This record gives sequence, structure tokens and C-alpha cells, in this order.
Amino acid sequence: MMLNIVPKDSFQNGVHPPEHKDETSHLAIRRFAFAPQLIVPLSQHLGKPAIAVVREGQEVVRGQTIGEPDGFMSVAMHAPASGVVKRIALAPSISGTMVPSVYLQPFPASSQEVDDGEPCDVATATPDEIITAIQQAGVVGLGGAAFPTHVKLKPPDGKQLDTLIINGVECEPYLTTDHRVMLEQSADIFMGVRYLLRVTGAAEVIIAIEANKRDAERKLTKACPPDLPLSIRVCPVKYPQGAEKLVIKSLLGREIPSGGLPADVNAICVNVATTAEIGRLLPKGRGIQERVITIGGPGIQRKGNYRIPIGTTVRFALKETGAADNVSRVFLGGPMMGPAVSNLDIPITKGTSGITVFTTAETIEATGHKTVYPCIHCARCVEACPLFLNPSYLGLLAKSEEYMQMAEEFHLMDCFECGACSYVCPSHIPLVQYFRLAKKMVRKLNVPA
Amino acid sequence: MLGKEVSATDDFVKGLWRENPVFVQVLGMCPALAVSNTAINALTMGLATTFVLIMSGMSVSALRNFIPREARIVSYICIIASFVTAVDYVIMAISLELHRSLGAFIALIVVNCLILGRAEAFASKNTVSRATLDALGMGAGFTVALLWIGVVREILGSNSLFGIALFPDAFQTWTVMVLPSGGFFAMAMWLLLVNWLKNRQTESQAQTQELTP
Amino acid sequence: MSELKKYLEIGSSPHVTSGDSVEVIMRNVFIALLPVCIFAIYSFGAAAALVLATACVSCIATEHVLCKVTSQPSTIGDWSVAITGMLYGLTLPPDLPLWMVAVGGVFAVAVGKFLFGGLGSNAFNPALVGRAFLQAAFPQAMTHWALPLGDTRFVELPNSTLALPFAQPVYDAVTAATPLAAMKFDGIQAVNRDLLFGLTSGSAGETCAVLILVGGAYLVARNMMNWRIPISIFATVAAITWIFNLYAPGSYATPAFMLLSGGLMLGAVFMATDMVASPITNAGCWLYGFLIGSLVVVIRFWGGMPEGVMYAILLANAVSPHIDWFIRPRVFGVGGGTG
Amino acid sequence: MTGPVQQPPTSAWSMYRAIVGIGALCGLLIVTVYQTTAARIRENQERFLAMAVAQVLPAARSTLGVALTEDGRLEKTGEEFALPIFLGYDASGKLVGAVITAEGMGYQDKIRVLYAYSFDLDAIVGFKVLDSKETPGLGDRIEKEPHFLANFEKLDATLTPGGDSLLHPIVTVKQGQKINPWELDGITGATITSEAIGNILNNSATTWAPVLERNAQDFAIVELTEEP
Amino acid sequence: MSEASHWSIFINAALINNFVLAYFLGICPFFGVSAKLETAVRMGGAVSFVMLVASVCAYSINLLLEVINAPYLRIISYILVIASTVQLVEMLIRKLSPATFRAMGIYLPLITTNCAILGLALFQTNRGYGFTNAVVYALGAGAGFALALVLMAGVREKLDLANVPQLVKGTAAAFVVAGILSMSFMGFAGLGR
Repeated sequence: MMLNIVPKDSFQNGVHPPEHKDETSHLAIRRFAFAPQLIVPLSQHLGKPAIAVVREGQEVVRGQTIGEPDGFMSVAMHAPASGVVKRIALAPSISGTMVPSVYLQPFPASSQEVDDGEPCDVATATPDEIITAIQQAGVVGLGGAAFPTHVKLKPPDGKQLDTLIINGVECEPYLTTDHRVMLEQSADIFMGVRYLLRVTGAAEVIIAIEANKRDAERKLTKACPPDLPLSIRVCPVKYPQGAEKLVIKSLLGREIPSGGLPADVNAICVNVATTAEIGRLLPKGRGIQERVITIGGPGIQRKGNYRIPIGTTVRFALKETGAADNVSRVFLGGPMMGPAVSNLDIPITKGTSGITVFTTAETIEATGHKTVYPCIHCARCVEACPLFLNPSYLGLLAKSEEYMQMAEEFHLMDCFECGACSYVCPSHIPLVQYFRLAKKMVRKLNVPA
Repeated sequence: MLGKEVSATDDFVKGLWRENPVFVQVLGMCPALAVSNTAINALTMGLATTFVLIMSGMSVSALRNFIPREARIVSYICIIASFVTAVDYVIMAISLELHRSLGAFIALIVVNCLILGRAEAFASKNTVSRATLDALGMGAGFTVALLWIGVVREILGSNSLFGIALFPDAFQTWTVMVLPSGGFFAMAMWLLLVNWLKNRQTESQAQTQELTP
Repeated sequence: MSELKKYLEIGSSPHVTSGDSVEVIMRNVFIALLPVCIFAIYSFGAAAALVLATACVSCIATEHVLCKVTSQPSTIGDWSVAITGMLYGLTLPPDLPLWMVAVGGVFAVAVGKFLFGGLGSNAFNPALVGRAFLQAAFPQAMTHWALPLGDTRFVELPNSTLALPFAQPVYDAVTAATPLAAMKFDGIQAVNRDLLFGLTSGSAGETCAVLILVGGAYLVARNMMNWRIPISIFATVAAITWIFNLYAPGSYATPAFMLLSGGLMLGAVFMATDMVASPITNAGCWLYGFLIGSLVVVIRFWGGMPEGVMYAILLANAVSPHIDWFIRPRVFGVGGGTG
Repeated sequence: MTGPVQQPPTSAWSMYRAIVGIGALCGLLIVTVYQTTAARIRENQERFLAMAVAQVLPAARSTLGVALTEDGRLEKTGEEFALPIFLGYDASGKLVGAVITAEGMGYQDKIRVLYAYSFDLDAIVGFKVLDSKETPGLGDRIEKEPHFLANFEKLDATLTPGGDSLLHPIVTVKQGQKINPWELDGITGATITSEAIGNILNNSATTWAPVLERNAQDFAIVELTEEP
Repeated sequence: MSEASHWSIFINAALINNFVLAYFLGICPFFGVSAKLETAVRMGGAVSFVMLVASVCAYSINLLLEVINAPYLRIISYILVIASTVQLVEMLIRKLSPATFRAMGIYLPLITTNCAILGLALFQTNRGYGFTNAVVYALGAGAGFALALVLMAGVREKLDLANVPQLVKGTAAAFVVAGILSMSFMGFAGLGR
């Protein structure tokens, strides 16, 4: 199977940005307060938005389904708190567009008991039943992509899955949610693994952990039930180790074909937090109403890992954790891939793995106000790109607006915007930004054809 | 009457600047660079080319109703080649030295795209007098352009102009200018200058147009 | 905190960078060149100092003026033109008339860099373009070499240095042959130790191999140079020379001589590695180095000139777009590595 | 070129008429010009060679073109200047030398030279570059550098006792290092070109000097019928 | 008189006295088709091929002209015979190998009356090359032309993505590149002796 030589347990290229994980990795997960108003977008995942099944003014119980999936490429939505639906209207999102959302006002005095649903027993349920249960639980990839997990679990016809990878790499600087989940929710993880094994029929499970989370490795090794066909592998610390393509390459030495799926190399990769959530929710028939995020960065006073209700606005989250006065940049996720927030009134969704806050000082030091030089062909980006693209040439093409050539000859569409090229570029060329735009243009140009 | 006057002048003038064969149309580059290492070579080449241009233009124009469309290219080439052969012998008769320094490039006037181009594009469609004027203009433009390149290259490269020494002997000649690369650079320099002038011209025209709508 | 700032900065991810910048890289190259410059001045005296200074000033001034004329912000702050100037000065004979130095400097930056679009766009190494122009324009002056370590080198300037602009230089009687010329035309091979420590005549900065290697090592250690290019050049030159030397020791120089003499060190370490004009992939760099090495040997052994590093690098610069075209990184999941 | 194309507007006849007509006109033009200029061109060529001879073999007052036959003898060609070799006679009709053209590869391209061989001195006594593309300022110094041209006051080309080759091959040495009369004092900075000249002369003299010496007797005197 | 070796003739025609960079022959197609690498390669192939044909043609015609003692017909007969032979070959290729024709056929008519081709024919005559020498000369000239064209195309493609000043873009930039290439080719001088 392995056709080329790979460094042990890792992929080629990549970068080593400062991790900043020590700041929060030792802090246990805490519950976050309920905001006076929660905004629950009906589309927090890739695919079709859910269909709202509540009316304005209706009272809902925490955990109650408020949105039903619209077809297979869609998942359910649940009320993050007991309260009243104030209105169903458009709300701002991270991408800048307005999306239909449920505005929920929690009852201030409610005990916030969760409403349980139909349990799904791992021992008796059929794979299809589990898939439906996962869809109904509203589970999406919590690593950041927010791809509906049940879709992923159903490989295309004719594909056999032999390995299930539980991705606990979490390579983004500042983020420690997966780390804490592994330390605190090992039982949930192993329960989730059981569900996933049943659905996929994989023979083997590998939990991937980066070398900077040895305590998690020890914890999981100790807690691992002996009947699971499970191994834990530690990868060297390198960004972007956590990307699906690369974690599969690192552990199995298999390369997902350009434009292909993990199933093409008989593997499936599920985020560790997603797995834990499946293991936590399905036995009780609950849906996702909260998630663990890291709120950190130099601009935050009370850094930490919080279990936060979906729909909490960034503004509320920052207020509660004590953001500094000179906040200059806020981004959802880590600094490498996280999109910057322009409007603090956007809600935290299922795909949000953290909030990182930079003050003016970091912004200036790290990215801001630096001269953009022309590309000097230093080839650092070529040596950084984990997918062996040629960001230097792509950047030049993007500048000349040769978008189709970028896609057809230089595999633009393979780029997953990890940011390694921009990170190393000594000319400070916003390569990722160029590629994002180029990809958008290519999609636009390809649609009519 | 007036219109015809203007167009006749224009036939001649356009080759000098607006449609200069070398600097604007970038035609006939091969002789423009190869034999422009001295001004005298450039001048001879320019005159020879002009002669062929005029004669072939006149002939083509005169015979334009006699030559069927299908046979036109071969006829033009025949006509041009004959005049070139004639020029070749005439120059040999005038001065062997000159002929030697121009080498095979006199013969290569045949394939100068300028001549065939004018024959095809202009002479074959116009009267003898207009064709002559056009050829005269183009030839003059070509000669002047060649001369400019030649002057620069000779002054810097050989410290002389038309073979007459210019500066005291202590002048350091720039050998590169008589080398092929110097030809490319001199040409590039003139092209830049012409581009710049043209740009300025269009800009100022645009400005005046803006001012007088 | 009660009121969060209204105005947030938005920027595209990633929101952190590695900290290196073009300016930093260029400054480091400049630092790596300093010892070579100092040795050049030590070895060839005041004349070399003037040549280097004129080279730098003419290059920097040209760039500044051209930027102003075309109403762009001046780009001299990125240090790249300073490096061009310094490298260019290091490739010149130390007793070259200063007016020629200035002419070449203007040409190097105006034609070799600016016409192509400035930093990052120059298809050829500007310093070598300037030098090649001088070589073509003033072949006599460019093949006139001073003796190193002359007694009066710090107190007297050679006549030629201060030749009037556009006037032919008048040379002092003392003239020397570079080690390569001595080898090519007289079959005299210089002592390797002299070559290593720069006790020979030649261009201002090409003589001391040790300092050039030290500068190169510094840059490699700071990840500011692709070491594959010089190594590939050295290996190619050494290998080809070794074979011929084995076959006919009398007619061909030894590998050590070939590596240490002439501009090979300076060219391989500082010129060929010009990021802009060299290939982008590592495999491409190996090939590029091989090409330069082969051309150097071919020109030195069988060509008309004793030295060919400059031409070899310029030609390889012209080939490097093709190398980039044919040697591309294998994209992840395409071909070979597909599970 | 592609033969008559049958199209309504053009008949085959008009094609033929045009091509033949133009061919005739062109032929007429070329032949006329050739006829008119031929004499002049020939005159030019002769004047050019006469000037060259005056430079390389000033002693000669008249020349006689000769050619090499297959059995190694020289014979008259009936022309005054027959390239690549002709003989020179002084005012009294006595054979003073031969003027020979030779060529070989230089630095850039072929170099063609004219040189004179003196029967009395057994040496090369005159030299002129006919054609060279050598680098101006370096290689082209072979044409005007005084110390280099001084080589050809008397460059030894004595034959071996057997008379079939040169006793000492002509070689180029570094500038200022000429010791023997058969050595060519080179030009610093134009080493390749000066070496090329040495090679050209050596090759040519090795071929021609024996032939000339063998045949000198037959052409020793010429009747002075034509005075230039 | 020493006969130059074939190798020397080849190197001389291809590198030292490169048709484009030293003689300026074929400048028009050189600048015309050197903007893209692919077309440059095809054009290079086509020119090399036509040069070979032209060289053989010129050699034969010259023999004939010497027999009938009509040097004054040289120019006109060279150009006519070469042009028609190339056209014949073009038709032949179109019949025999449509793929080859598509690859370089469209360039053939462009180069039949090109100065590089006629220049080759005249130079080989002036130098008095015999048949094999002439063929080697044509091969060298063709290879040199193709080399220059391909190098030029690579650099120009690179310049397409560079921010070349508006004033320089196009022909002027091409001339500068050609000048630098021409300077670089000076390094080959003295080879092939």
C-alpha cells in the first residue's frame, strides 16, 4: 500500500507556528453562563439548512428539536436553552451574509434540565438506525468543518472502510478543546467509538494525538476498554497535522487522491470531540445544544475551555471572559485558519472550536501593517505546503487573475487554506486570501458550464 | 481636391512616424539590427531597401490588374528578388568594401517583411503614384530608423560617425555597441523612447479632448 | 471591560506569520557579504574600496531615481538593491575605472532589474547583467588585473581608477594574470592554499574562498539560502574535472583548483542562489546547479575565455523557468503516492 | 506555386501569362544589371587585390595567377590574381614571392588572411587580415597592433632538408616571449585569436611552402608584357 | 587549408554565431511566437526542419547555377525553389502525418520566406560548404534557433506574471531579454575550435 517513504508518523512539509497551548491546556472545562439572548442559525453545517419547526412566541425546552433536517445533507437543530422563541429572522454570520436563525430568550430562572429523546442503544441498533440517530442529534464535525457526520459515515457504494481514525491532533495554536475533551470525557469517546465502529464496519480504530498532549495519551491508554480494537498513535507536532488528508497520510501512509474522499483509501476520520459528543448524546437520545470551545489569546483575561450553549454571541462570550480594552482582532478558531470577526453579534455555532483574541500589539507584531513585497521566489511556501502545491506560482497567477489556469494546471481546488504558505511568506503576500478568492471565482466560472 | 492632397501627404508622412516600420510596426528587424553597427552601413541598407521598396511598389501597383490573385505572392517575390539582385550588383560595383561589410544582408532584403507587406497591403490596391509615395515614406522611415540606431552604435562603439573620428583617441569605445547584444539594447532603447513619446502624445491628446468636449 | 471596541480589524487568516521578511533576508545576505568585502579591501586596497562604494552607490541611486521618475515609492529600503550593488562590485577587477563601475551599475539596475519590473521580477541576476555588459563593452579593462597585497595599496590609487569619464584608462606597468588565465594560457596552476585564502589576483571579491564559504554557511544556517544549488555546482564541477584530470592530468586542472579559482565560489554561493532567478523546487535546484557546473567546466576547458561562471549563471537563469515548468512538485494525492 | 486553380474569375491562361510575363521582365532586369555592372565589379576586385598585394608584398610590380595541379605542380591560370595563390614579380620580372590566402577558425568565426611568402628569405614577409569577426577591441588587434604586425617582417618558414615540410612549425607564444624567428609574438588579452593566426599560417605554409619551392624554378622569370 | 570539423560547424552555427542572437536572422518569428513555450517549441521544430530542406535545396541549386554559370540567378532561384519545396513538403506531411501537420504545419507557410532560411542558404553558399557540411550547418542553425526561441519563451512566460512597467511591456522587454541572452551566448565563443 505504501508507495513512497514518509517520515515516521508524519507528513512532508508543514510549519511550526508557536503553539500557545500551555495557556489553557491545564484548565478544566467549565460551564458557560446563558446569555440573555441566543441566536441559533438554522444552517450551522455544510448542506441544506434545517427547517424550523417552532413558531415565534413558542416556548421550548432545552434539547427540544427546533429544526428538522431537510433531506439527507442536513441535520437537526436543538434548543440550547429552555425559553421562548422571540422571532425567527435573519442574523449575521461569520461569512458576512445574513442567515435565517431562531432568536431564543432563555427563562432566567429555569433549571435548564435537558429534554431527553428516544435513546439509541449501541448493542441493538442497526447501522442505519445509528446514522439516523446521529442526524437527528444534529451532529456535525466539531473540528471546524461542520460537515454532517452521518453523511461522512455512509461511504459511497463499493467502498470498504477498514480503519477508523479518531482525530485528536488539534494542531491549531491556542486551541485546547480536543485536548481537554480527551482528558475529561474518555468514557464518552470510547462509547462514541463503539457507535462509529458499528456504523462503519471498520476493523481497526486509531486515535491520533500530537506529541504535545502526552497526558491525554496516557489517560486514554489507561481508560481504554480491552475489547476495543483500538490503538493510540502519537504524531510529531507540526501544523497542519490535524487536517484529515494529512492525519490519514501520517498514520496510514495513504494519500487521498486529489479531489477524493477518505473512503477512497478505505479510511474514515472523525474528530475526537465529535466522537465524544456521539457517545454522550446517543444513549440518551439528546441533540447538540452546547459545545466545548477555547476562549484564549492575549486579549482575554479569563482564558479557559468552556462548555458553551450554541447561539451565544461572541460579544457575550468576550464580555464574560473579560476581553481587554485594546482588542483588535477576534477570530473564530485558531490563528492559522480561523476567520476574523467583523461583527461581535454573531453566534457561536457547532463548527466554532474557539475564540482567539488579539490585542493591537499582537496584530501589529504578527500580521499588521507590514509591507507586502513582490514574490521573490524564495520557495518557502513550496516547502511549507503540505499538499505540495506551488503557492508561489499560484500567487502570481492569482495576481494576473488566471483563475482557470490555477485550477486546471496547478490544483488550486485541492488547497484547504491551511495558511502555512502565508505564514512563512517573507514577502507577506496574502496567499490564502488570494486562493480563497480564486476558488470562489473558479466555482462561479464553472457553474454555468 | 483638398482631400486628395491631404491623403497624398499622409501616404508619405505616416511611414515617418505614425506607422514607422521599425519603431512602431517592428518590421524588417533583421537588417535593422544586423547592419546598423555603423551609420554608413545603416544608410546604405536603408537606401537599398528604399530603392527596392519603391521599385517593387511601383511595379506591383502598375501590374496589379495584370497579376491574378492566386499568383500574386509568387509574382511579388519574383519582382522583389529581381530588384534585390540588381541592388546587390550595383552596390558591388560602387564599393566592394561596402558590399563586404553588408555581407549577405543585401540579399536578405528579399525577405524583409516590410517590402512584401507593403506590396501586399498597399501597392496591390492603389495607384502607382500613391504606391510610390507610400513606399517613399516607408523607405524614408526605415532609413531614418536604421540611421538612428546606426548613429548611436557607431558613436559609442567606434568613436566615429560615417567613418569620421569624433573624439580624441583617449575616448573609450563601448565595444558592446558593435556586438549583436548592443544592437538589441540600442533598439530597445529607441523603442522605449518612441513608446514614451507616443504615450505622451496620446495622453496630451486625451487631455485636449477632455478639455474641448 | 464594559464596552467592547466598536472597530475591529479584519484580516484574512492566518493571523500570525513566521516573522521573516524580505528585508530581513536581504539584510542577512548583506551581512554575509561583509567579510568578503572587507577582505577585498584588505587585499586590493583603496581602489577596491572605491570600486565597491561606487558600485553600491550607483546601483542604489539608479533604483531610487527610477522609482521617483516613474512616481513609485522608492524601493531601496528593502536592501535588495544594496546587495545587487555589492555583489556587482565584488565581481569587478579592483582597478577598473570608477566611471565604468558606475556605467555598469546603472545598467545592472536599470536594465537587469527595473525594466523587468523590479524586485522579484528580474529573470536574470542583475549584478551579473551589469558585469556581462561591462565585459562586452570594455573587454580590455575587464581583463586587466591588479596584483594582490601591493605595498602601496592603501596610500596610492592606480592611475586607471580615476580615469576621466569616457576616457580610456591608462594602466600602471604592473599587471597580473588571474589563476585561471595562467592555467589556460600557460598551464601554470596556482597553489591551492593561496586560492583558499585569496592571495591571488582576480575580481575584488572572488579570491578568498574561505570567507565566501563562511558567508554561505551563515546564510544556510539561517535558512536564507538553498544550499542545494552551490553543493550541486561544486559536485558537478569537481566530478567532471576529476574525470578529465584523471584522463589527462597535463591538460586539465585539478578539481581543487577548479573549485577554488575564479568566480566559482562567489558565483555559486551568492549569485546562482539568487532566489528570483533560480528554480523553485529542490529537485529543480539540483538540476540548475548541475547545469551551471557543466557550463562552467565546458567554457573553462574548451571555450575561448579562462572564466565562464558569469555566462554559466546567466544562461542557467534563462533556463530556470523551463526547469520550473518541467519539474513541479508532485501534488498530494496525484500519481505516485495514491494509496 | 500551387499550380493553376480553376476559379471562375481567373483563367489558367491569365495565370500563365502573368507568371511568364513577370519572369521575362525579371530576367531582363537581372541580366541587364549584371551585364552593366560586371566589368565594374571585376575592376573593383582587382583593385582591391592589387592594394592588398601592395601591402603584403610591396616589392611586387606584377602578379601571375597560378593553380595547383593534381600532381603537385603549379600552372598558370591566365589570370592576374588567382585565389588562393598567385606569384609576385618585381620590376625586372624576377620572382620575389607568392601571395597566399589562408583561413581557419578564430575566436568567433572563420578568419581569412592574406600573406606573402618570400623565396629569398624562406620566410613570411607580409600579412593582412581579409575577413574576421573577432571581438572588436580584443581579437581585432591582430589587424593593427604594431608589435604583432612586426612578426611578419620576417617570420621564418624554412623547409626541412627533404623539402616536404617546415623545419620549425610556426607557433604563437605569449606577448614579449618571442625568442626564435619562427615564433609569433602573441597579443595579451587576445590569446585565442593570436593562436588561431599561428595555426592558420602554420597549416597554410606547411602546405604551400614546399609546393612553391619545388616549382620556383619554372616561374623564376616572367616576360614583362604588362606593366601595372 | 584546414577543413573545419563537423562538430565545429555545428557548434558555430548553433551557439557562437547563433542565427538569432548573433546574426539577427529570423527575428520576426523569434519575437512573434516566443510568448508561449509550447508554440516556441513547435516553431523551433518547424524552423529546424525547413532549414534542413532549404539547405539541401540551396546546395543542389548552387551546383546547377555553377554549371550554367549564372550566379545572378542565385537570390531569385533560392527563394522560389525553397518556398515551393517547403510547400510541397507541407502537402506531403498533411497527407502522411496529420498529427505532425497539426503540430507544426501551421507555422510552415510563415517561415518559407523568412530571413533565417534564406540567410542559411546564402551563408552556406558563401562559405563554400559541401553537402555534408551544409547539412550539419543547417542542423546547427536549426538547433540554435530552436534553443534561442525556447529560452526566450521561458523568460517571457515568466515576465508575463511579473510587474513589468507598462512602457516596457511587449517588444521592448523582448529586445532587452534578447540582448541579455545574446550577451550570455558570448560565453560560448571559442568553443568548437
